[in-house]
Amino acid sequence: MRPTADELMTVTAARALAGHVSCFVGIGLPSTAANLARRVHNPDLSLIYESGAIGARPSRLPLSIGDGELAETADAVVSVPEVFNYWLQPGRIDVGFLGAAQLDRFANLNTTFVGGTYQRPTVRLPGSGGAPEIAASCREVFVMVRHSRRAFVAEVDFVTSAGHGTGPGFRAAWGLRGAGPVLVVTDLGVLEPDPVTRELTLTRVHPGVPVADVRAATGWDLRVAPDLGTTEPPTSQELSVLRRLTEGSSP
Amino acid sequence: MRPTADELMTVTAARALAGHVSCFVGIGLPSTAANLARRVHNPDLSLIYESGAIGARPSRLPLSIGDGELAETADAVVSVPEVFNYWLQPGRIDVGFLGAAQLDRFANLNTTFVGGTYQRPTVRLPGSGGAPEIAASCREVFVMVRHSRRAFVAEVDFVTSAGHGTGPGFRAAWGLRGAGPVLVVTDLGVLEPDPVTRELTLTRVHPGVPVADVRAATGWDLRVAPDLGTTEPPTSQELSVLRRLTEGSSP
Amino acid sequence: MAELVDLAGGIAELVRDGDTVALEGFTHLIPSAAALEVLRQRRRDLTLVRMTPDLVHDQLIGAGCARRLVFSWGGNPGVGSLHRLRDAVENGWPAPLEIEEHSHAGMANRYVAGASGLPFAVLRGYQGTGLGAHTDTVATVTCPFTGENLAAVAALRPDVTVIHAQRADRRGNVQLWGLVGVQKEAVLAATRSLVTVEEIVDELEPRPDAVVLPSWVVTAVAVVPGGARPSYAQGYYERDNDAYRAWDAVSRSRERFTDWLAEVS
Amino acid sequence: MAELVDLAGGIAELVRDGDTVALEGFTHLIPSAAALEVLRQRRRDLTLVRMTPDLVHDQLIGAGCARRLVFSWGGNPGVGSLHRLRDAVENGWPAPLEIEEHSHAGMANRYVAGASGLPFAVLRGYQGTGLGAHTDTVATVTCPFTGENLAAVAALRPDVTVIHAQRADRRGNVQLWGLVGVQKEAVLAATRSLVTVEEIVDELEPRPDAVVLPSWVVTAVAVVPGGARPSYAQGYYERDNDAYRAWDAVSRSRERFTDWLAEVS
Repeated sequence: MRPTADELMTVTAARALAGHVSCFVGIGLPSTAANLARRVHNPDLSLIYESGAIGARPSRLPLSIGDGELAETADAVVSVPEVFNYWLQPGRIDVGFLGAAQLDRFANLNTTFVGGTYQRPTVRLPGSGGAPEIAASCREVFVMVRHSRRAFVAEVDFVTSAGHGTGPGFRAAWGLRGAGPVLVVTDLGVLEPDPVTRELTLTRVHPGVPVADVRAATGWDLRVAPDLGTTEPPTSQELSVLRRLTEGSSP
Repeated sequence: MRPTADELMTVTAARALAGHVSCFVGIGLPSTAANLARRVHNPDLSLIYESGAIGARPSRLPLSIGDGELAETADAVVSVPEVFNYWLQPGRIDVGFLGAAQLDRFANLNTTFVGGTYQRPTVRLPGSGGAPEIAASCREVFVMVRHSRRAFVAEVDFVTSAGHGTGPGFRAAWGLRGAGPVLVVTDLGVLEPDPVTRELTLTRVHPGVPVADVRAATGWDLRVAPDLGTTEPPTSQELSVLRRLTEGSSP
Repeated sequence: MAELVDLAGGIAELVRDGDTVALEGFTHLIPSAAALEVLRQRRRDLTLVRMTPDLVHDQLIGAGCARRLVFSWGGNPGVGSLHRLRDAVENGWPAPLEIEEHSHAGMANRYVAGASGLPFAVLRGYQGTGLGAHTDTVATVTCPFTGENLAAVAALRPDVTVIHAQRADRRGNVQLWGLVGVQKEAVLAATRSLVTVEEIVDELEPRPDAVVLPSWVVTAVAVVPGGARPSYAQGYYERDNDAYRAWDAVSRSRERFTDWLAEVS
Repeated sequence: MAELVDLAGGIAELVRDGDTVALEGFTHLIPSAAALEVLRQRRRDLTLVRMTPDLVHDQLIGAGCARRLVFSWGGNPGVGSLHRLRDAVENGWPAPLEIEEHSHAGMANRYVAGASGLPFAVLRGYQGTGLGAHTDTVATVTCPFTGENLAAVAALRPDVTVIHAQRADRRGNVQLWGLVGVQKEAVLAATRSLVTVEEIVDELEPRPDAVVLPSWVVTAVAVVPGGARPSYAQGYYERDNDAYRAWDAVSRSRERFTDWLAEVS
């Protein structure tokens, strides 16, 4: 029952949701992690989907953020404008969960395009969705991205969602009221912003992952915390719940 | 089966709702008139109450704008902010129905105070409620006020809701997009704004009402239309439906 | 998560002297019992906020609990005046009352701004009327795209909002239905909130036209059956129109009101 | 009052070359059949508006119906890219596509402003991001009370909005429920509207979480059972996830897409 890289990421992220009240969930790995957390680490966690489901309790993983079961199991179903205006914007939600195609050393996120220019991109990505305001307004932001030099770049091609911008003071200057990305979970380890410089720093590696591998998969000169830790391996309960959860779902 | 003065007013106002799609209804005589219209003159008329009932079909007259039957019989029940923002403000509603303690020759309405000053009034009235924006945004406004020199004054003590302001051009200058008061129904007759000067002009009297009586009950030198008409007396159907409607309700 | 409290304890804990207190309910589900408890606990110096202050505000004002009233329509619906409110404004009895007056559209949008974490809201309102000159929470903004001038109103952020609802479940999730007014916005705009409910149920059965406030945006829930009387709670009891009419006579004279006050205190 | 029409007639009447057309549906009740009918009728030069353009927009863009896309997230939900959208943006095939890009919060508020008869909406958004520089319907407004700077977004006012709903009654009142997205706002913001429905019923039974659009704010209703497929209509049929996955292969190559287009046209 050896965990896959995605399982390691998901369990690590799910654990970080312990003690939180509410979580704004995007689809994919963040949704898996949040649903795992609700089953194992935090049964009272309220899951909020931008499609309007507040306090959703899906029995299986939704393929899209709008699966019918989200509405059927939610404490409340509200319109999309209401989700953003009454729930996200005021900063009521503890944790926002984001992914990205690219992120830089200050955890600025790009989901807009890669290569070329905005007008004529090499690869056009889906775009903003809810991410810019999730990154701005949630009390904290967790990011889940698979570690590679393509994703962890020195400079993102476009800032879709602001992380720590250009460093200290950036968020306050722009009126970004949440703490921004406080945790980046990858398939190799965990990065957190340095309390002073706001630069992402490797604070934990997953069991058996050499620091050199993480550096090699990062497109900038990655700083490593002096007290670098190691992730606790997933427990058999975590893994079995996770596998039951993802079993029926695909791709 | 002789009509009372209030019945004459109510029937006259109800008839004016023929051909309209939607009506924003305040409580009291306007509500009676609108409900009479839905029964006799315009069965498809959609009644909108500021309490959030859209398309209400009450079986009896509500005492307050928030009686439970309004919600139970409505096509849709929405929040109070939604009534004002999505329904009233864009100018979707044909007719707004207002009363007032005072109105002047330009049909500016006062429901704020009478005598003294705003800070220390002689008689403090309930205030604005929905009236200022009903007067601004409905395509047309109907006003129902019992005729007296106390109500029909040369100058209102306070402009709670703008009618035609100071005359031609006022509404456009203030960005008031509806036509404003186009009809003032009293227990003596009907006044309409002059197409050019916007000053309220007596265009009809109720049967048997001498023009001198209307002038005597008006606090300014009332203009009378050259082709002054006479209201058609209520039909027996109108009166019997109206009396069934008001029977159970009081005071 | 919302804490389950008794009414007296909840008011003692959540409503403090000098607070800005929204007691909301638009002609339905008026938090009458909670308001009376505020009066009984002799809170002072309150800024009372409500779109439609009615009997409960007449009582609080007459009892001298309020320093200021923020409102858009103050009357006894279907009956007439609020005589205690009038006496305070017209004669300063029992104490002068500052007023901050808006239209319904303005007040509703002030709550929306508060609930949305914005400092102001934009509307088409107040044009050509007298209110703007007396109310400093109304201003003008210009559309950056069209150049049009529109009204701006300052957000409302009560220290505490008190509402009445039909039900809560054991986890403290609150459900109300029928005419839901501006209660959701008033709770979401406030720092703290107290919801009195007709009953606690195991499970909130979904209902048409229902608003649900998740437990984690509510501070406390108190079970107060009949807590909206003489207003009504749809599905539980009807509006007691006679009580609204009877209040007119009680409130008309300072003497009768003072007797009433002695009785309930 | 809404007119009862057939789909082809409704599209012919209400969607015109050069129009700004909102086809809305947030992951549920997507007006797929109506969109395909627009494609079949070979509308040209459209400005397509949607928070979440998906398969139907990929089809319309690939078919050359669109001049401009106004959106906030363009992907195949749970699957990946919209290849026709990408091909248009990356390579100008079959024609260049202008884009006007926002965040979800911005787009939702643009519809709210449109539905509210306001020229703009205010939000906390876009701060520190790259979008503002590329999108001229984002600007800054200053709060007249606090001096804070906030984002303003221009109102959306589509010429026509097309949505799919579960039901209408014989008078043309429309009811939808489940995840209701931004459909009410999109209809209320538009000059004209067409609603396709699963069925016409005698009476709209009130339901939890339902939105009702009264007949007098809807231009036309067309009965199109299954009109949301491969999206879903809660209470009627489920999302066909395989169809979303299958589209990926069809849309990946211009050749396979062109074959698909020939088949459906």
